[in-house]
Amino acid sequence: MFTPALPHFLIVGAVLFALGTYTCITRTNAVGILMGVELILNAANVNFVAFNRYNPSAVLTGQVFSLMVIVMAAAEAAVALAIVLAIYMNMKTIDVTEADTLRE
Amino acid sequence: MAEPAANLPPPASAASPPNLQVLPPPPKQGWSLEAVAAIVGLLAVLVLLGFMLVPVAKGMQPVLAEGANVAKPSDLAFLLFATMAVVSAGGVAFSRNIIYSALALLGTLLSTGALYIFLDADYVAVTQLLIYIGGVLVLILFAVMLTSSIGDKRHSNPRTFVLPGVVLLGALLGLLSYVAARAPWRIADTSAPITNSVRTIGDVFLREYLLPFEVVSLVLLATLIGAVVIARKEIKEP
Amino acid sequence: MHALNALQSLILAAEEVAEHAGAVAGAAAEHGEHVEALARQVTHPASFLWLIPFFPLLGSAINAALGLRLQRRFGKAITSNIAIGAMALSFLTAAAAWIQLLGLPEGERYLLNDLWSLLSAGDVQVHFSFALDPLSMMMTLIITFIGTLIHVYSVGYMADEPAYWRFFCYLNLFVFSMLLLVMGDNFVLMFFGWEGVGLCSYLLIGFWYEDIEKARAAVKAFVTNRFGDFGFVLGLFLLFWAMGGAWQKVSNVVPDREVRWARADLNYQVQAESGTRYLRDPTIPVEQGRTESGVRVGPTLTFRDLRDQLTLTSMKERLVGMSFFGVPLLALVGILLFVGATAKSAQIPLYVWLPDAMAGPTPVSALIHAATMVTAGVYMVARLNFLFALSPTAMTVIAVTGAATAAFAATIGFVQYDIKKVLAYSTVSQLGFMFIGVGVGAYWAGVYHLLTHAFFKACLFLGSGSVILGCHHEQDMRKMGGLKKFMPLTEKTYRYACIAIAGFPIANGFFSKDEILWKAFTSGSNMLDPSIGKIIWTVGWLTALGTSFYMWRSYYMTFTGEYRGGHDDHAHAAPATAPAPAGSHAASHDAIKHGPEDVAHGGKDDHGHAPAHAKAAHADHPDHKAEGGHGHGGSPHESPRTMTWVLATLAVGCAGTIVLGFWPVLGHWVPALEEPLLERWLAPVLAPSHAMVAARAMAEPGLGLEILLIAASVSVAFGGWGIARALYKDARSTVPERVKAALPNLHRWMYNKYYVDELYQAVVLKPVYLMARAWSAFDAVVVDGLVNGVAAVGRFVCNVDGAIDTYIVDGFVNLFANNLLRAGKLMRRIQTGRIQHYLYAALAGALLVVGINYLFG
Amino acid sequence: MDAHLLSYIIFTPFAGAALIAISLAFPMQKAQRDQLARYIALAGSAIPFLLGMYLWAAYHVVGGAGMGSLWSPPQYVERAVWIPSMSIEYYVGVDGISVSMVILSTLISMIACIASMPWWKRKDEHDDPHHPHFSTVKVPGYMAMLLILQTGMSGTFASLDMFLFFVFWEVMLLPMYFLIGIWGGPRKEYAAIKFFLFTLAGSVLLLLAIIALYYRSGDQQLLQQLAQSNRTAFNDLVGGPNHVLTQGPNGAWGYLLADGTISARTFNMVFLSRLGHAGLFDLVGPFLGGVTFAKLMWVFMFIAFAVKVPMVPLHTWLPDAHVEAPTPISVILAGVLLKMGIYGMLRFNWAMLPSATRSFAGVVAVFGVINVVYAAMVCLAQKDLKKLIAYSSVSHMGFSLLGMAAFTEPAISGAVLNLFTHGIISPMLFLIVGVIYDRAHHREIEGFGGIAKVVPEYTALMGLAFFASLGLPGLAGFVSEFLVLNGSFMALPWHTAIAATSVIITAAYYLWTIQRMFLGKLNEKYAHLPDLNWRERLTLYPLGALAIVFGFYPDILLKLINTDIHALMNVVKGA
Repeated sequence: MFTPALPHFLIVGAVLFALGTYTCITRTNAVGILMGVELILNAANVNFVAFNRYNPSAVLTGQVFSLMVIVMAAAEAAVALAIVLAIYMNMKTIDVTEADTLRE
Repeated sequence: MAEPAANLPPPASAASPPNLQVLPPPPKQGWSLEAVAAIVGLLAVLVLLGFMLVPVAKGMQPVLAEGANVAKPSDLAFLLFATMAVVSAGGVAFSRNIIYSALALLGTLLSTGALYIFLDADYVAVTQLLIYIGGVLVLILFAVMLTSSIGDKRHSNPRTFVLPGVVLLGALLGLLSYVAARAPWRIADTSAPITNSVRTIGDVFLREYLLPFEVVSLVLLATLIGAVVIARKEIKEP
Repeated sequence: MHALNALQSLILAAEEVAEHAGAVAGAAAEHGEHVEALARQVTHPASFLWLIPFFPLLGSAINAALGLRLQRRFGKAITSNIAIGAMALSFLTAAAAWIQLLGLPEGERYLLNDLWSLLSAGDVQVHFSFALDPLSMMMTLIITFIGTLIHVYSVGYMADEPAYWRFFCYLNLFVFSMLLLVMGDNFVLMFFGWEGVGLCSYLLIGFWYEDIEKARAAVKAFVTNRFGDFGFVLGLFLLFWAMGGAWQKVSNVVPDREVRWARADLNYQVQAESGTRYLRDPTIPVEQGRTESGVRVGPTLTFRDLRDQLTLTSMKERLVGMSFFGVPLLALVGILLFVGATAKSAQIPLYVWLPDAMAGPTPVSALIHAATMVTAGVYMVARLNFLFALSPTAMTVIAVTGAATAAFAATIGFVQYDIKKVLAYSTVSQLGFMFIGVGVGAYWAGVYHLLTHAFFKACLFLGSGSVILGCHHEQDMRKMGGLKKFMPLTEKTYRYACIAIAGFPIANGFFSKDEILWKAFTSGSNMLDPSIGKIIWTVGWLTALGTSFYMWRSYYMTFTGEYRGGHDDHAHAAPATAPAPAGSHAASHDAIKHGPEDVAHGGKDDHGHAPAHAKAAHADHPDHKAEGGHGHGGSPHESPRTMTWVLATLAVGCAGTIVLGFWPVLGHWVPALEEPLLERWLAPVLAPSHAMVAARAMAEPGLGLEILLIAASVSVAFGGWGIARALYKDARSTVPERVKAALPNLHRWMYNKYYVDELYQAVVLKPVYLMARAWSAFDAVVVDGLVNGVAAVGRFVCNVDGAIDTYIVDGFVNLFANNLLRAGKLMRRIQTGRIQHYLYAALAGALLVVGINYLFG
Repeated sequence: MDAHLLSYIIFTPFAGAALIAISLAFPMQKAQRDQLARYIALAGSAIPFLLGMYLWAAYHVVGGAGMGSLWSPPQYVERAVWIPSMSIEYYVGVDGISVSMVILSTLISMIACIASMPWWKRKDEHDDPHHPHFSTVKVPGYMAMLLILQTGMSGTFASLDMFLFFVFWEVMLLPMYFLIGIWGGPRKEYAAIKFFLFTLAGSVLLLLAIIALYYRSGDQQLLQQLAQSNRTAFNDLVGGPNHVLTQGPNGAWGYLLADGTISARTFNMVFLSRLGHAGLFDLVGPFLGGVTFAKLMWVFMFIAFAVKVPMVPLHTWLPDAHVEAPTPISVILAGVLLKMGIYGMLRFNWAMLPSATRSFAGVVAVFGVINVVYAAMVCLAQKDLKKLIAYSSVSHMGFSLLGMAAFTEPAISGAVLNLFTHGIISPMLFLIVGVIYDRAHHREIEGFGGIAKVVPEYTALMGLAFFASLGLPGLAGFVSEFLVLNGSFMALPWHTAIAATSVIITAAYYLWTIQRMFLGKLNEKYAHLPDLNWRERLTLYPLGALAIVFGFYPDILLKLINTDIHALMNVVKGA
């Protein structure tokens, strides 16, 4: 019977990261992409917390960082969704393949 | 290198998803971007897999050996949550219906939160619960409802660019898990479990991390305003 | 240069004389002939002196701030009452100060009220402090007393003036400045007043500014005075510099040329003067803080310190010894200061503004341009007697200028027809007499004439104002005449004032003028040459004849004969109100009784001088209002009581002030009268100069000569009267016309004031203005042109540069850029605008890098 | 607060400008936006003004006859290393010479800011659509520029580090350019560019001189030479109250920075003045055919500052700039900017290069006299009221030049006092012009006549300003004029005698102007000219009151000034 150690958590994080990346790449729905981003952030968080657990520091750097990340994620989500809404209001779609007016 | 390029699946133009709400103008010139991407991804795989997969397999042992005396959570629970996280993440990635993706995301977030508890990060776990699930997820759901036509489940969550995605997914998985497994992580020899992390966090936020704390609060404020400013209806300037 | 030498040697000779005289004076001090030993000026603190100028300031401030509103709200009386109240308070305070002064022993009569430090920079240490010594006390009393009277007079005179409040505001402000002038205990504060009165006279001459002529007159007055101030400050600076000896201080910073001048000047002195006296090098600075007999020696701006230094310390010799580029310094200082006086007191060559100043309201002419302001110059010379007495040159210049002015102005006075012009020129002439007095060293006599003149000339001016008002603002004497029966009280006072100025021994004018002439005759070596005194006496004597003549001429033309002012030249004749001699007699009789109320009353009254005014005094009088404010047209009438009352008071004053200077000649029999009251009163102030002057003066002139001269001056008074009576009484004689016809040119010249104004216009104003135009053109064309030229050149260069840039440098750049653009067009296919693509590319790249790491590392 | 008083005074306006910029980010109606900008500007200039008053109250006047060889140590000092690599410090502080100027600049900024408000009563009654009143055009930009200008001004006066000084100097230049060029009159571009180029040309020379002095200050060989040649002066520099030089670890001479490090060279103005007093810059041998380094630098800096004074013949930018600039800008230009020329001369030429100053004093005096008389004469011929007043300020600044060159206590005190008094009076004059221009849209003196009848209050204040400017005793102008003339007569009698003629000319042109504009028959065209409104009262009455107060009690200013300026003068005189 094995007991989870640092690598296991890291692998979980890795998987989450990979899947998040995949999501970001394949989705054309802006909200979907956002979810992918959330996944990536979670992956990072898992790593932070894990490292913090296995190299404990007096000031819990890892956890603090993860908290920061969470906050950032929230902020980012809010702004991003706001943008999504704005785009939707303007061009009646949130498919990023359409929203490429920046291109020309 | 050109050798394996020969036995590629047909160019990605074929692999491009048929089901888009609105047809994008397909690129006219011969080699589509997706084809190029596939080649690049394949190169990456060819480069990496050979080196990685085997060591990943057998690279576990030493780690496990040394990790044996680290922590004593109920291992089953860990496995459960880990798989749940991974699976639901896959759901987020592959589901065709955006609502399902959202729910899957919920699963991921919950299970990662659980994992935090294994890591003695109670406060983080709680925050995860409150902010992510209570805030972000709800936000996302709202956005989903406000924007996409949920009527047809099948098309609510279109995809593109799958094949290169898969390739990249594989490559990333390989690389990252290899690094995770093989890298000689520094581990504190006496890793006592962290007690009353909540109090400590409170302390450090008001001592060592006071500046970041304040900055974050400012950022949140800015976000608040910014979100409102962006999302509001245009006011026509006189 | 030779001329300069000659002049200089002459002057230096005089200075020698002065020195010996000084020695003699020292000797004379012993045997009798009172010269009390001079000591430091003892001062007594009097913390209330500031009130004296403060009240008028307050009054003017109130009227300036609220005058208009008050007047609209409560009628005109309120503003005039404020002003008069302020004046009265100030007069009472002055009287209190006088009493305190009388209580002190003679030598210590010096009240000091030190308020705050005005300027402090190095040697310049000036305090804002008021001082009252006998001289300034006398001036203060004159100013406040006559000022009050004239305020009261104005109530009636200005009654129908809409800007009533403004008038009283200015009047109070003037009194404030005048008091500053006489009470300031240092040059700076005196200069404050000096310029302040100039400002007020500017404001008051231009009181009716809608008339551009009056405005011009105002500007002329101020600018002319500025010329004087220029000289004044230069003299002041020169004195200040001399007391400090500044060349040594700065010789190392001024460019070499300056130093060479200084040196040259030194050598020049040393070889010009007789040896030993100048071994003490005057340019060595007085070391700071050195005191001699308790007096700190060094540059000062305070009269007190100056007096002490010049009387008690070696500063006197030092100054007497110094010379400024070859000219004896004290002479230069005196003359420069006197230039200031010539402007303020209307002497040649800067008298031109005073006659024009008659454009102001008549009370102003009386107060400012006769009684007080114009005498500032005389006051200044008397105040600095210890300085002027040191330099016979300066004294001579002053006396001669005074005599010349007196005669010159008198001749112009002969032929003027405007009654105020006559009085103006007589003022100039009388001021000339005062300067003769202070010039020849008879300081008390000059000041006494100042006092008497203040009374009789104020009386004359106010009388003329009453006349002008009575004749509905007619100033031409040819349109008057026969006013005797219309305005009896005015006529009486005017006649008595004429007696005074003409020098009949029954009024104050005679005593002061006679004393001046006597002192001039006996001035001896106070003048550069003893004969000068005699010449001055002769000129003054003839002038006295002229004075008597033109004053009686004005009297007869105005008051005797038939009234020549018809309605014809009064298009806007309102319904004539019957002349009521009875009424006006009533006015004169119960004037005293009703005076006080009438002050207030005349203020409220909208049209000051209705004929039946006195009777209607206490009735309300819509009928007068209906008359249209201003009883134009109709025959002349007596003025309201507020005015006649004042005239009476002044006339009484003319008689009363006799006692101050009563006939020193009687001292030969009655020792008590040897020294008149005023002389004794002023003795402490004039003590420093007294010895010097007395010692230089003609020794023991003798009683016979004195009586002879008195007889002479009495005779001219009568003579002038007789001639005028013969020619102008009742306008019967035709001689004047015939004379005019006989000498048309002379008359034209005299009538046009010898074209002096035109001369100045041509010689000073035009050239200056043309020069200004030329310089401004130079500024616009040459200086600015240079700048723009440089700019143009610069622009040209830049254009060339720019061309090179466009066609050559840019050429290459554009070539390069175009190719780059083509390349870019190719590349930008990759730029799809889809995040996925970018993200994918990024990650793939990352993987690739890692992979390559593994491959080759 | 005392610790950073000067910084507050300097940077509060800047913060105001930033606020205005931020306010632009929010959507508002134009009217609201303008109003907001105005309020911010008012606050941003009112706070420094109050602080300035506090500074005046709290500044500790050093009594006695100067602090030894040099002026008293500056007060309210803030000193920190800014750019270590160049040993540039943020070094501000005030001494007797600059404190009055700082106060003046805050005061005048306040006044100018009030004068920039639009009509408060009878809104825009006198604005015709063709000439919109400057106070209603592009308001936020205008106010921001005004505030930045204020920062530049107080900074220039307060800074004690040459580099900092130069920075503020330039900071001041740019807003001025825009304020004239955008909100100015018909020929604004010409005027603005002229002003800019003139000042910039000066600045280049100034920068050159600054850098040269900077490098000389680190010339070890010279310092050694000094150490041998002039022992006492050198000992004065090492240790003691005037501690300047420190021996570095390697034995080389260096300067102690705020953070304790030792720098080879220094921009520190106090240090440099003391070095100059010790004669460091005179040691640089004559080159360029006999011209010593000190003299060359002196000429450079003198030209730079003479442009600002402005000194004839470098004055031609002034009339144009004044005529075209909007009223408040003329106010600041005449009230503060001109003073910087004289101030800079005292701080740089006089303090740092005393020997050169000594040898050039005569020239400066001559230039001063030319300024006084020439400009006064030109005034006499002006047709445009504003131009007349511009030239009159040229004439009055000449007095300061003369006084500085005479080296007697009264003269130099008067010269500095003249900066303040003229800084009170000339703004009043320009406000007066602004009033009439806002109403009649022209400034031709001949174009009016007899308007005293319709605008009595305006006439009264105009008279006050004119008489104050022509040096009527009892008003501020007289005191400085008297001190300068009295003092410089002790040294340069002939120069002074010539300069004194200006008292006549000045009186002539002012009174003549009054006569032509206000007296005589009323020009019917202006029968309905409205009198002052509250904005104008708010600006004119305080200045008028100050003119009277300082006319009767100038000693409160002289007390601030005397000690240090006399000490400086004695240094320059070498006494």
